[in-house]
Amino acid sequence: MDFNHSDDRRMLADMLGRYLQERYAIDTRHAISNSQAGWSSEHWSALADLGVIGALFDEDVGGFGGTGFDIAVVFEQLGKALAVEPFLGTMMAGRVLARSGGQHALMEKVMAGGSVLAFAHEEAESHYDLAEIAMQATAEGATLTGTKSVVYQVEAASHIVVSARVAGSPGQETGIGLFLVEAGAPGLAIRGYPMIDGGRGGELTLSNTPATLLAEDGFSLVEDAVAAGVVALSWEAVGIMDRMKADTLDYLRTRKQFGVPIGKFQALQHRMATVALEIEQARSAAINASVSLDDPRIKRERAISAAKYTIGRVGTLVVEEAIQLHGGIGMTWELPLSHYAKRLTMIGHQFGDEDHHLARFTALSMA
Amino acid sequence: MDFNHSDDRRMLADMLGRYLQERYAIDTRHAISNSQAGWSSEHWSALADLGVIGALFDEDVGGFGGTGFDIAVVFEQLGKALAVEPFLGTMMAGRVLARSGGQHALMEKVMAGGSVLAFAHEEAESHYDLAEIAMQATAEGATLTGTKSVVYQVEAASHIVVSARVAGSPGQETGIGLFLVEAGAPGLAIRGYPMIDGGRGGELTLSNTPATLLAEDGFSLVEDAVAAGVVALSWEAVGIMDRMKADTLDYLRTRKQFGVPIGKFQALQHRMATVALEIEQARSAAINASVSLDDPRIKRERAISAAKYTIGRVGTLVVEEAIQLHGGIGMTWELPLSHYAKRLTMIGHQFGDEDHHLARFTALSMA
Amino acid sequence: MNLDFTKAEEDFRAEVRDFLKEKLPKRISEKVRTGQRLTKADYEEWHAILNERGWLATHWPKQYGGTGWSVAQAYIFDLETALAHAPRIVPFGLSMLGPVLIKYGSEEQKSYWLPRILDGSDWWCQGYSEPGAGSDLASLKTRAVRDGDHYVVNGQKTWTTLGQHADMVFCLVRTASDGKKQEGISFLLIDMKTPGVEVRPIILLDGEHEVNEVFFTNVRVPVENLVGEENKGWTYAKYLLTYERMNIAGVGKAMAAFDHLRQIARTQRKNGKPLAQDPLFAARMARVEIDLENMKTTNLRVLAASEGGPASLELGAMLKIRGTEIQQEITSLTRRALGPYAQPFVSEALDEGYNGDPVGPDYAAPVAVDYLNNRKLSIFGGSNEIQREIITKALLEL
Amino acid sequence: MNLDFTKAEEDFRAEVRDFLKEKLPKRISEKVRTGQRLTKADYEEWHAILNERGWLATHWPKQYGGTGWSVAQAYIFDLETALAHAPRIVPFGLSMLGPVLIKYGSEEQKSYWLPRILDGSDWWCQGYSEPGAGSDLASLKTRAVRDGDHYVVNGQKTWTTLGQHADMVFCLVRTASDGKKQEGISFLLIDMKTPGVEVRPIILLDGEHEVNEVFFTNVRVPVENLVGEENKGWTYAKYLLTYERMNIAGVGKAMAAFDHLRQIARTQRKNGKPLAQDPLFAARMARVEIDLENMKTTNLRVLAASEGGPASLELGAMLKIRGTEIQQEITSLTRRALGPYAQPFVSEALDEGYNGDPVGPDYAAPVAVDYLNNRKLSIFGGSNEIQREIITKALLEL
Repeated sequence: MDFNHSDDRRMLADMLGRYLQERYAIDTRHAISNSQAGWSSEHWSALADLGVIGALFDEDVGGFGGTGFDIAVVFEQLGKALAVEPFLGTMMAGRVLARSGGQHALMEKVMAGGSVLAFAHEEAESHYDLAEIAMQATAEGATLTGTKSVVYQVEAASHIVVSARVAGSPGQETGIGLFLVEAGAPGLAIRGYPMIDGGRGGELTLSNTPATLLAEDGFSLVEDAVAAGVVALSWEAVGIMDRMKADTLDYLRTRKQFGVPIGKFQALQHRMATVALEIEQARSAAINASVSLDDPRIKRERAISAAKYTIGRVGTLVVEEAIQLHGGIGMTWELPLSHYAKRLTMIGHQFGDEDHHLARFTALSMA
Repeated sequence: MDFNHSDDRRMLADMLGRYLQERYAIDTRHAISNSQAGWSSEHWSALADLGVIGALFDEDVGGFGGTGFDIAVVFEQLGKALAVEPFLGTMMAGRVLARSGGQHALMEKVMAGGSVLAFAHEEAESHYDLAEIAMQATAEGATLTGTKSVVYQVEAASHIVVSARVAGSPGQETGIGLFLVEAGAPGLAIRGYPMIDGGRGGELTLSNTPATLLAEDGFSLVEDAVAAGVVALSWEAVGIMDRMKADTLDYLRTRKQFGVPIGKFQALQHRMATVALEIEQARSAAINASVSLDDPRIKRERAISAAKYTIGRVGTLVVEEAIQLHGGIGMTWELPLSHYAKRLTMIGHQFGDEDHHLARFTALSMA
Repeated sequence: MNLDFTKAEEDFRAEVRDFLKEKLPKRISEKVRTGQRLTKADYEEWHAILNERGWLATHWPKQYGGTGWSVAQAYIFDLETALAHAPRIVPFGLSMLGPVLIKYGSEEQKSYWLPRILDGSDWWCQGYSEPGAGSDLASLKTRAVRDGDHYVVNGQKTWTTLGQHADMVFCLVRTASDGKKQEGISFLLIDMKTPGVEVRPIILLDGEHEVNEVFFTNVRVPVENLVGEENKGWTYAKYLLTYERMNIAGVGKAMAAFDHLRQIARTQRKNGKPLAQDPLFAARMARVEIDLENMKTTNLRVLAASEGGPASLELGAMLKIRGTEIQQEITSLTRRALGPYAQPFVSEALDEGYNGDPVGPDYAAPVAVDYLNNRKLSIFGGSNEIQREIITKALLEL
Repeated sequence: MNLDFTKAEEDFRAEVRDFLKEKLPKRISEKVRTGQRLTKADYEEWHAILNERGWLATHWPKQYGGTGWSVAQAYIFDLETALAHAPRIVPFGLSMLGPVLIKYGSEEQKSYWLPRILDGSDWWCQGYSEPGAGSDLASLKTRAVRDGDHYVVNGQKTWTTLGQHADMVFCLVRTASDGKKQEGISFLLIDMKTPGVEVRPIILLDGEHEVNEVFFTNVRVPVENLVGEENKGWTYAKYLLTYERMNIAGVGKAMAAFDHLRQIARTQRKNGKPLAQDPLFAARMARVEIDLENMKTTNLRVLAASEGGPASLELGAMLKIRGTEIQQEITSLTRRALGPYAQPFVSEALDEGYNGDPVGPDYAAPVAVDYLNNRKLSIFGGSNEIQREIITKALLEL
């Protein structure tokens, strides 16, 4: 048993944390988030130079990380800084490329910061069900037609990993192929938009768009990518929760009502104790999910669903209690807390909410 | 809109409340509950003389009540006194007799206090599902064979209303007949036992036991009786909750720790406020259920399930919080509170718990 | 016991429905239904329609131009207007200031200000909260010093809802500072156009401008704008808050929001079935629906008990807590129902006349904003913590 | 990060399992598994078996006859014994008094009392709580006055678990009453057979006799039974409580209880399917199972951080709260799973050798009692409210 990160990972986390603290303060973050691009290629390159992208991938594709705890330390820091850069999509899509065994040149460029990837899987009818896929590949697998929903930072991507039916029908796990599509390919259209929690996303429509086949039977690669995505989001959430806890404790210490700091009020103290306790449970869930990435499927997916359920449940609690304990000021744009609250809420809407993963945990337990 | 009881009902409630306060104090109640019979025929007769049993039935069978609010005022008082007398089974079975249009002589005797009835419907495999009935009636409907579970005060009854299959199989709503069986009939065996919350119950086993057919297609009568039973239990629960609230408030006012009454501690105050608020919600749910007894089926059953769900949810909250706010003393046999807590918990196990009725409410909403 | 409304009350309900069918502009109700932003002009248009019918001041006696309705009528009206997606009646003049003036104002104040509230001449806002006085309202610091025929006001108010539209503000100000903090507070009416009044927007987490800070720098207010007696303002302030709680449960609003949620849950699909049939989501919906059914009856019990007067404080407090919890839970479920489509946010889609395509389902645009914005319900109007204090104070009498 | 146990630790686990398979009497584990009452003799039998193997004092250093285990070993041992349905080790002598004597006792006290704890010569109980001093433990009033070579003790203790079996009680008594209430407390060892000691049972709501009141009337206690210094007992008391929290999460017990629940839920049927497949019940089970999985890791984090010393107070407090909540929730679900069969209660069925038929399923008898009895978990051992105070005190530093 050892709950300390390795020296390498700790150094990476420290370096990334320092960079974001110094160069990615909340005003900078808002400016980037509200910019037309919704991300910053400048910071992206700088972070690539620091090795942050390389840390997300394993040595087979030229990275130097890629385990659950590599993902953990990076996304925890990104969460603390509320970064909107396209790490999630790049990590997930890159993971598919790595595991489908090709695209070394592209991955090299990605890790050098010269290219951004997006992962386009869910569709309007999916509602978190990974097998509910209708995007159609032609029989030869050379072109794709259909629409993908709410693809994170899709406008930023040079290449997009897209899932599509090579066989079967929506709801079936078999017959889902994975493809690589280039930005600007014929028939590709993106309707981009801002996200309520910062950054941008988009609807990706393909119409006979040429694509490169990555894997014919790709469902297990999708699950693997989403599992890694859930690990990333869990740690992003833990980073956010720690920040919201610190901010709220600070407010309880300094804000006075009825002549005393409001942290003196026992009813608020006990609620804060519950919040702190639940955050420790969420951290444990994130640890369990990180460990599980190398486990056999059922064990891994149970830990993944347990973590996402926990993050969803605790996330809502932290958001609602942190705002309530702040009172009106906690709802203002001016206070960073409100932006952390929005992001934490929306993490609950990515790759399955609390209920989805609770039911999935049960189903996996019976499998 | 008028939330006051009629003068008649108020008088009945006052009279019953006074009787129980004077003659059915907690020690008396414990003695009756722990006696071999588990009820008191003496009090039963006295209460019959006061008209308490007649109030449960309508004029068609010689009673002078039988509406939701008649049941309400009686059971609210019984709850406050934690009475173990066989009112519930008598009311439910009598309701079936009244609605199936016969047994006037028996009902007269019942209302005079000379006879007790029991209602035997649920079985070991039912788990609250009213259609999950396997007790078998012979083709001619003259004898019954099978076992009924946890029949309240069945040993006290001179007559038992029993449901049994005249057709179909467990799970089907059709083909459930209702029968009247006499205590001591051939082939009838009762395994009696004490209940954790006071009084007694029993397993009723019939083996080719002669029975009188009351209704061939009796499911709607079962639903009606259970609906009235839920109204009764809801008000019994409200009576108990009011008593537990008063006891807990009293304790918060008088018990001192750290030099002040513990009611001065804000964390406890806020929890007590929630308890009080939820009890008002439970009272409203009981009112809604009482009104609904005369409504068309779906509307009625929705209100019944809403009430039983609410009573179950709030009941657990009140039990757990009242004990916790009392601390250790709240767990002692010596304190009446602990007995109220046991009864309130077990009301949650009669005719369907919180989850059962929540799911049923949804199913009815889609019907 | 009898939970039914009387025949006369049911007739009244029918009358309200007919009126709404005929007079509520479809343009406005569609904006309310779809969660689009309402402009000042929208509110004014609806107020004028109600005023024409004599139905604007639902809590005022007839002699002042009010409806003189029973609490049952007011309840029915609130329910039906909410279910018809009418805008709320902006409460500051009609539900807050009006009753205070009627009870404590001078004849001159009543005859001047009340008609102007009705005909829309003045848009009022509320000057209660201050940066240092939130839940602890009585510790307010904005100071009014008598100077001849005027008070000179200095200080700051905050969380002033729709203050950007306002012509007038009713303010609690400190006119004395010896004695208990509740003493020495006065109730002043201040013209927003007076030199020294400055309104600054507060942008909330959803990006919306709904509340404001109001700064007062040597603002001269004529003494005739003092309501009641100097230093007695706390009494009037509490009276206003009691009145505000008459419709605090928000039953109509919650019912309309639940209907909307139910429709969405029937449209959204999960595991090949409508989301409304997903066992866990259905259970969440059933829980809040039952809570709402229970609260409706609690609300009627309170109304029946309070016929002819304001509701008791602790029952009002219970309704405030549960009512806001229910509204928050419904918007939370609506957000959950959207899945990933809660995240995209095209702000322009909330403005009238937006003609871009919606992102995802056409009901998606306002949902996340609504959830976030509704966090205020348990904070403003006396936080739910303050309401719990009110309840235990009454129950424990310690 | 590495959550795995070492090879040596896994070997140790195997050794514990082998031991349990061989030495844990089936008669006793069946009683534990089925929730029957354990007698004093049952506990003594199991203690003797453990002592023979040298595994009784899991938190003591080797030199005193303890195991000298690492926290990981102690954790593994606790987990495996719970999963094998071994009785708990009665903690009063072994986990509470023992560490206090080892740290603060005189050589004479250590050499006399510690072996007697191990070989079962003395059954100890705890004299901490008093009727007027529950959560506010330091306000205790039981008084010890020095009289020559003795203290004369007068007062009352309560909630004395299994005091009816005890030969000895370790007591907090007041030896001075000036200064802060935490000062002037001493730690005394009292022989239960001394004249003036009276034990009266407290019957709990489930009808069981588990706790007692202990009255002291002019009880003469030799001064050599004072542990440490006079008036310094509060320090020792707090040390004892810290030690008590080492295994406060109760992971093993919760895991065994959850396994039992899962089996019942697979057996019970609802709507023609196992209850474990009912969506709402399955969701309740999954929630508590995930909570437990999370807490297991939190517990390991705490153990890893505290290797070599007692756990930090606030993390221990979190484990106490969540651990008891989980245990309570599991017994609550087990109760719910039984449906109507939670209600019948044949007390004799909980005694060894009962040969009547069970009422309902054979696992039903102890379920309701267990739920009711487990309400104590959030009350005793430092109520969960006190634990929340500990957490916020550490977090807020106000």
